[in-house]
Amino acid sequence: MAKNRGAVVIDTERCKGCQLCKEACPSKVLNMNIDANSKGYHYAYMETAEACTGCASCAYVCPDACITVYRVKN
Amino acid sequence: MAKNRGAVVIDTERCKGCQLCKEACPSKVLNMNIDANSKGYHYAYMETAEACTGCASCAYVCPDACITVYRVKN
Amino acid sequence: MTLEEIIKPENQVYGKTPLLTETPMHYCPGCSHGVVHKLIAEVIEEMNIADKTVGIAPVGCAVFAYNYIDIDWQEAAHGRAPALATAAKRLNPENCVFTYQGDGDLAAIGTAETIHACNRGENIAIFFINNGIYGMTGGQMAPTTLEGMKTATCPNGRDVSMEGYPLKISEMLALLDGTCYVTRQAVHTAASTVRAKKAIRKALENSMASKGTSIVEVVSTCNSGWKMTPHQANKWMVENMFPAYPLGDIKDR
Amino acid sequence: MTLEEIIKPENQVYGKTPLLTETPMHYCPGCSHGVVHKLIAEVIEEMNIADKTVGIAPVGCAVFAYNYIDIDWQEAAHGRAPALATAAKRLNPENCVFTYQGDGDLAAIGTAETIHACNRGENIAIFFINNGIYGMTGGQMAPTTLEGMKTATCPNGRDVSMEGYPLKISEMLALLDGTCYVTRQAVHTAASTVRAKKAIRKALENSMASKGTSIVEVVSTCNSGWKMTPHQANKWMVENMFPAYPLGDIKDR
Amino acid sequence: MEEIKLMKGNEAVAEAAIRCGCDGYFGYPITPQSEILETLMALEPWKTTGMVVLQAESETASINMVYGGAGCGKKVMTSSSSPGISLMQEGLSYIAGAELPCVVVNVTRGGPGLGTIQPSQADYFQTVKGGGHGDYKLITLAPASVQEMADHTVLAFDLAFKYRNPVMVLSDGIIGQMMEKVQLPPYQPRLTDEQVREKCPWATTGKHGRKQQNVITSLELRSEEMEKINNRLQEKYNQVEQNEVRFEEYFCDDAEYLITAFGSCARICQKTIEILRSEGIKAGLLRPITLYPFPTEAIAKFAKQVKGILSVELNAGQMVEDVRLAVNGVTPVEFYGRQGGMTPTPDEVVKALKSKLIK
Amino acid sequence: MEEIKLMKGNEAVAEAAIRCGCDGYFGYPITPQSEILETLMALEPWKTTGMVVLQAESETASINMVYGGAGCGKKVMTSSSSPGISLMQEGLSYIAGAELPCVVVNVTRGGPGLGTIQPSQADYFQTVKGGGHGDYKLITLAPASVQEMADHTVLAFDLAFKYRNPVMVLSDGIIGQMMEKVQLPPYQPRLTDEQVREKCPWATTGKHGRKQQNVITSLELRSEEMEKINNRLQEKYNQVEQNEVRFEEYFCDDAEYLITAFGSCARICQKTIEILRSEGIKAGLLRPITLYPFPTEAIAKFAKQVKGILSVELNAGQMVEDVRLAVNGVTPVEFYGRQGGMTPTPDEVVKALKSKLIK
Amino acid sequence: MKEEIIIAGFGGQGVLSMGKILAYSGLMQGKEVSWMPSYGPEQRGGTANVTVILSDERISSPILYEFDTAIILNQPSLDKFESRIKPGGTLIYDGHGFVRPPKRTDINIYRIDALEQSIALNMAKTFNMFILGGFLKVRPIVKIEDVLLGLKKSLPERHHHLLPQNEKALRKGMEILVPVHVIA
Amino acid sequence: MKEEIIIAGFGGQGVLSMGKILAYSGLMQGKEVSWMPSYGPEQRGGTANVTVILSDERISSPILYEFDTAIILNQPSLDKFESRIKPGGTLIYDGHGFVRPPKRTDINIYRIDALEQSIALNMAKTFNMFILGGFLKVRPIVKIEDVLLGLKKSLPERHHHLLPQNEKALRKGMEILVPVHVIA
Ligand SMILES: Cc1ncc(C[n+]2csc(CCOP(=O)(O)OP(=O)(O)O)c2C)c(N)n1
Ligand SMILES: Cc1ncc(C[n+]2csc(CCOP(=O)(O)OP(=O)(O)O)c2C)c(N)n1
Ligand code: SF4
Ligand code: SF4
Ligand code: SF4
Ligand code: SF4
Ligand code: SF4
Ligand code: SF4
Ligand SMILES: [Mg+2]
Ligand SMILES: [Mg+2]
Repeated sequence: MAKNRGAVVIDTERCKGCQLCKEACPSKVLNMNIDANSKGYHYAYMETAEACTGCASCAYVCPDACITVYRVKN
Repeated sequence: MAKNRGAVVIDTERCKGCQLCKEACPSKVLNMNIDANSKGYHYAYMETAEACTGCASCAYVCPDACITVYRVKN
Repeated sequence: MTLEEIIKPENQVYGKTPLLTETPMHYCPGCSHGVVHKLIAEVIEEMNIADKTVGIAPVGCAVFAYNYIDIDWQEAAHGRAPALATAAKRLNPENCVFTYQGDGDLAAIGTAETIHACNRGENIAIFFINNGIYGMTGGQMAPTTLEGMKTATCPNGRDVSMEGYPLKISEMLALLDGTCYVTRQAVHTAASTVRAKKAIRKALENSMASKGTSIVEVVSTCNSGWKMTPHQANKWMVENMFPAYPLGDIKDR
Repeated sequence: MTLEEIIKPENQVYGKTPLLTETPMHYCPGCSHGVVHKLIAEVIEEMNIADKTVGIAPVGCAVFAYNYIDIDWQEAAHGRAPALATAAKRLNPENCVFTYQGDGDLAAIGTAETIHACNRGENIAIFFINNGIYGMTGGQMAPTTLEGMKTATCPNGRDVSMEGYPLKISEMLALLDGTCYVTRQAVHTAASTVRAKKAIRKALENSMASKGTSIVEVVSTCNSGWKMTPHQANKWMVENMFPAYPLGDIKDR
Repeated sequence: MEEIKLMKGNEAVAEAAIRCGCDGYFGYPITPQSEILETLMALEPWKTTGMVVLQAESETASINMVYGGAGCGKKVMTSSSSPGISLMQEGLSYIAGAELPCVVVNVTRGGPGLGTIQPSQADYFQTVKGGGHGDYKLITLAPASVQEMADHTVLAFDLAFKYRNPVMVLSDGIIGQMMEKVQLPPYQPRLTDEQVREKCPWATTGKHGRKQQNVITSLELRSEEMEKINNRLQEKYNQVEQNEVRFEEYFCDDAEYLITAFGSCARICQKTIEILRSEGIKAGLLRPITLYPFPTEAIAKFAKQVKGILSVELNAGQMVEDVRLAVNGVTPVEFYGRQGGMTPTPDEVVKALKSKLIK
Repeated sequence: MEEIKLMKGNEAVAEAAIRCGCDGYFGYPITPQSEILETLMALEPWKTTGMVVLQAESETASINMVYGGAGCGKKVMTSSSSPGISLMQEGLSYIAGAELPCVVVNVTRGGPGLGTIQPSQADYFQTVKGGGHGDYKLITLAPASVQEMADHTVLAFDLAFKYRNPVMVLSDGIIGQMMEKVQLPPYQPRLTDEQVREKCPWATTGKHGRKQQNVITSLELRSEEMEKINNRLQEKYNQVEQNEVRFEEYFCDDAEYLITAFGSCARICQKTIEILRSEGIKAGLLRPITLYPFPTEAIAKFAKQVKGILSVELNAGQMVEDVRLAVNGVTPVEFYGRQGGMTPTPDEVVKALKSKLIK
Repeated sequence: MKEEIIIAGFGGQGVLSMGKILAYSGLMQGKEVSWMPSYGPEQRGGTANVTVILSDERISSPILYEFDTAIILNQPSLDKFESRIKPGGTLIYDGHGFVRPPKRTDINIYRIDALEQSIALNMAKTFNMFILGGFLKVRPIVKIEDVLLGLKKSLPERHHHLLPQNEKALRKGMEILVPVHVIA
Repeated sequence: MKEEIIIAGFGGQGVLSMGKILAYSGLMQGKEVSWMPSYGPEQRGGTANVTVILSDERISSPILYEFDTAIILNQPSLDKFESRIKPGGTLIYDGHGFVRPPKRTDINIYRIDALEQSIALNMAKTFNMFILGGFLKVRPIVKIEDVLLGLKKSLPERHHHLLPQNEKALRKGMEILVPVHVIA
């Protein structure tokens, strides 16, 4: 069965580090950066990028529309 | 069977001649006077006094509380 | 038996309660307001609470209600009676506080105050005279005006697509957790006045027992605004208002 | 497959709709307002009606909504958005008009305007963000605050005997003949955002089809006012808000 | 030319509104102005010009409907009487703050509170000083006849759009309820959607191809920016004060005594002037037609000419403050007023003038 | 003696209200005054003094709850900020018309409309000229410190009951939000029901054996009677004007230039006076504490002494009109103001005074 | 020419519409006119009055304190307005139900039993036209034709079939007016 | 003595409460004090500042345009307030996250790495007490004992067990402050 592979791009300046994407990701891909953006927020990033299925759950729940999702059939 | 006999006294100055008592009386006792009171209203009076049973229907519906009802067992 | 023999103090079975003042009411001949005033006065008298009852009069034809029932009164701004009552009752919880409001007062401009007093379960009684029209100001459309009914501001009849639907506010109030008793009554017949009086009594008793808010809607006539005789108005009410505003208890807990 | 291979325009499956402006939203991190904004923008974009849509912003945290969705907007006085929308829609019936309101705005100060716009069946959509608190002003009690819930103006928890009951206004609005669609949604999970988006679309479609008033209540979090992290807030919402405000369609006709 | 009709002031407002292409009226009944809404409902303009007429659930809703309609660039109006106008103060402040054009008719009655439904001019301060919060001004017209009720309705819309500012027509129960001859304004078609977009490029009509979104708002949390907005408003008001002062002089040229009065009260004072002149006393009447902007300069000019000024009002003394501010101590300014729905007789005013100014 | 505390102006109002025996507070949140309601809710006075505290559904409801409570002879109050106060105008007019005592605190912000939440004094006109309809007056106190926020709350109730009239405490975001030292007033017990009946024989307490019913109303449809009521109100206001003027002089005795300013703005102007004096310019500050009744006589007196007066306000020029009316042309009166939440620096005011008055 | 008139009686007696017809009649003759009603809350059965001015010149105050003519249809109105008729002026009153008849001697007083007659003739609905006829008999300030034109203007189209009926009442009113006290 | 201070940073950094403690400390020493916060809508993450005045004399204006001392906790605040420090005045800033350090040469500038240190010492919650300690080191306008008293006053009872922790932070802050530029 072909598995989806995905990736997300996070607008780090827009991200407020709310962690909702992290909590929403079924594949536990995301985490918060120790570094903060110019507004002092610890933005999200893909910690385990290879696990991303491109399901977009993270993007759906992101209140700040920071996440762009890409998906290909593996 | 003892029948009730009744009578009503109408505060003719308070009466506004609305006719609601007349319409409410099951015994068709009441009618409106051709003469008017000082405010120009044709007040109610007992036209067929003997028919009055003292049921107070007229008094219940009188918006201006003009009617006092008396009743005796005949 | 002669009339003189019948008309004796000991034979009196019904008369104006003394709590109704001698001041002639300013209402049009046949207006339902008078009947409801009378019933409220009788209940207050019978409950022996005239000394601790405060009425809140609306802006509407009943604006002068204070001239007719001999208790303490406050005359509210249009629609705000429930707000006044809220404070009057909370600050003197041992008193009996009721509002007396028309359909414009309660269901148009006063919508928010009505709903929130009811939602807070203020221990007050609300007497709501629904005559489907703004009597006081010359017969304009009210929120409760029936579909197709003609008024000064819908001279060709209420067009629900333009002006909205007859508002069943009592049903809405019954949904609120703060209300304990919501009932719809009428005063066009002797029997209905008896029922309405019972409802009024229950409402005031609830207030004294801190059970929450009670609403007694009285489907009423405004023969002047409806441009009918009082008797025609009663008939029209039975035929047209009752189907839209069916009588009976909506909530009683 | 490398990330570079995946991250290509042709593989994009989701991204910020261009109708959402580049202006960063002023909301607290994790605030539900952002999600709802996004969904509304996406629906307007998808329906291709950005050119004829007018939004009415409330007074509340969403007061600056106009900075985030690139359509025409009016910023209403607190609670009066439905009145503005009524006029905006009636005067430009071919436009799509919606209000966006918080629970304080819609269910406290704006109660009358909300109910009467709905009763008139104004052809507008009402998006109602119920976060059980006044976010904007620092977390005071709202009409929808839950029993026992702590806020700045009920620091020991809402005491229903004093402050009234959580107001289920959507249920009340569903009673009105003017409403065609009343639904309660949430946006805390991917699946719920998909459902909420469908509801938003239906509401805007109803508006364009002149079916009457549609209300989409979104049970939301205000993590700031609730003094929780966004994630905690979502959990708390599921456990406490949903039982009081069950999700799903209340009316659809 | 339009036929001369006989109608009430309130009816004239309704007729004039339809004729001048008003797009929407939103109002709530209140004596003594309900005929405005009633006439509109009877005339059913939605079937002819397409004008929207809606009975709102309250005055608060009315003024906010006006806000919404005005925000769309439409010619919209409301009307009410004193207590109802008080309920509109927040809305009026918003409309002024968002710089929207609209017309509000106040057919005043006596206050405070529920007061009386009889005529009064006790809402002068509320209207011209700012009944709502913040620094804003309502351009205010004070009709003194049924003809002016019609004319001012039209003029009010013109001024409202010229300055993007709410305009108040401050009438009273006398002018609203009386019937006089009136020549109604000619029909003007309502603007088309395209015309609205052109005339009001700021309006929330839907973008319709426009690049920038339009936003109607009175909010600005950055004080530096808010101060700029406030200053811009004040500049606009300066313009209004320079361009739009309107008043009527009645035997003022050679006057040794000046009466100032507006609206219905000025009608009464006309008769006073007639009486005084017939007695050989050179009195004149200056009737402000715009209460804001106030005819400050004209009054300042006459202040140098006359031996004293009497402000006559149906209130406890309100416009007299603006007269005093205009006069700035140059000549004595006195006040005579009646309240509670009472109106002075022309003779009464004669007596008041003599005792207060001539002695 | 009460301990000295550090608290916000808003908190001081809440504390003082409880301590002076307030019976009820009804209010709706709005920045920058929500701490009044919040503090009351945190202090839970219903458990101690029995005071009722209720968050209303709106400002309209709040002021009408106050009406209901005041009608019962209770010490009741509300608070809000500018837009919320605008919503209370009908209610205020009713309360004034029905001659009820109550206290309203307005912690103002910048308008018009939603404007800004930053401090402003642009509600001066609304407050002292009559934001609502009809001829009425609000006794108006303008605290300039946290201490006065507490003291004026107490004083406001005293005046309200003395004259059976609503009293406004006109503060702003600066005074409401800042913390200063404050010595709270001593506890006064709330009146018992018997005391209320004795002190307020007019109140709707329930008849409790009283012969005559009590009726709280502002309605009188007979103009002759209504005019009597209006005249009685005006007589009361005359009394207030004679008895209750309060102001503070700061280096006025030998002043050649006078600054008038109230509230927070007067605090800034104190510093201005210090600077001017340090430069050898004899300037003084007259701070009206009561805005109504206005210190007309005091200003008229200084008008004869000084070379000019500068009214400094956080608005576009409002109190300056009352200053001009007091001065009546005797000396130049100029205005300097900032708006939109901006505050002038003391130096700015120095410059303004020099350029406008000294030249 | 300038005539200042008050018409006063119970609500429902057609007081306001009588004034309206008079005003319209003046309009038809190109006169300046004003019509100023008393107004109050809606309740039936109160008193109502209207002042009408017909003049050849611009009318200053529409509010009157004294009248050239008073047309009085009930006792309370007589009590209130009798004293406010200008010396030499005219009072016309319907005789029905008065217990305290007019007392002034410096004015012309006419009585018209319009209520009685209109009922007797089964023309009760045109009661006020009887009165108007009476008024025009003694104060012919407008021509009958203009009154009829004015009536037409002030009546809604659907009532125009009633015009003949009204004219009849008008003429009848002229007949039944009786002088009570006419000053020399 | 009169010290006019501004404290500015992100919301959530304890700016307002630091000001409060300072004001209370002044109160303890019988000084006149004022504390004037910036205020805005509720949203988290914005900037916040408070001006505090401690003085031996009555305080006229509580609103300041220039400061004796500025305590600055983020870049935007530095950008905004650096120019408003009186010549000869003092600037104290937390080093974390600054990309444009202070430029003035006519004031005393101190840096305190309170964020870093407080995290390192697992005392992040007392971050603002580190700062306050640093401030008192260079501007000892109130006695430590009074600060601790003030702290006690401004903390709710239930937090009093945290007092020792706070004292420690205060003293630590005094230690870690480093001069950047001190004028002669
Ligand atoms: C703020 C305000 N708006 C409007 C009015 C005018 N007004 C007086 S009574 C009334 C409505 C009366 O209708 P309702 O409440 O149904 O009472 P009813 O007279 O029918 O008994 C209105 C609109 C007013 N007095 N105040
Ligand atoms: C007339 C008026 N009253 C009060 C306020 C203050 N205020 C602003 S927003 C708000 C409530 C916000 O709560 P909600 O509507 O639930 O929106 P949220 O911020 O929670 O999204 C209040 C009371 C105001 N701006 N205007
Ligand atoms: S949900 Fe959005 S804003 Fe929140 S952490 Fe993730 S990317 Fe950032
Ligand atoms: S797209 Fe799906 S798998 Fe990938 S990060 Fe987002 S939620 Fe996780
Ligand atoms: S019901 Fe009463 S008011 Fe009506 S006619 Fe009968 S007695 Fe008179
Ligand atoms: S008491 Fe009964 S029977 Fe007698 S008049 Fe009244 S209704 Fe008729
Ligand atoms: S107008 Fe209608 S409601 Fe008012 S008194 Fe007359 S009949 Fe009754
Ligand atoms: S305060 Fe609450 S509602 Fe407002 S932005 Fe923050 S989280 Fe959202
Ligand atoms: Mg009604
Ligand atoms: Mg909310």
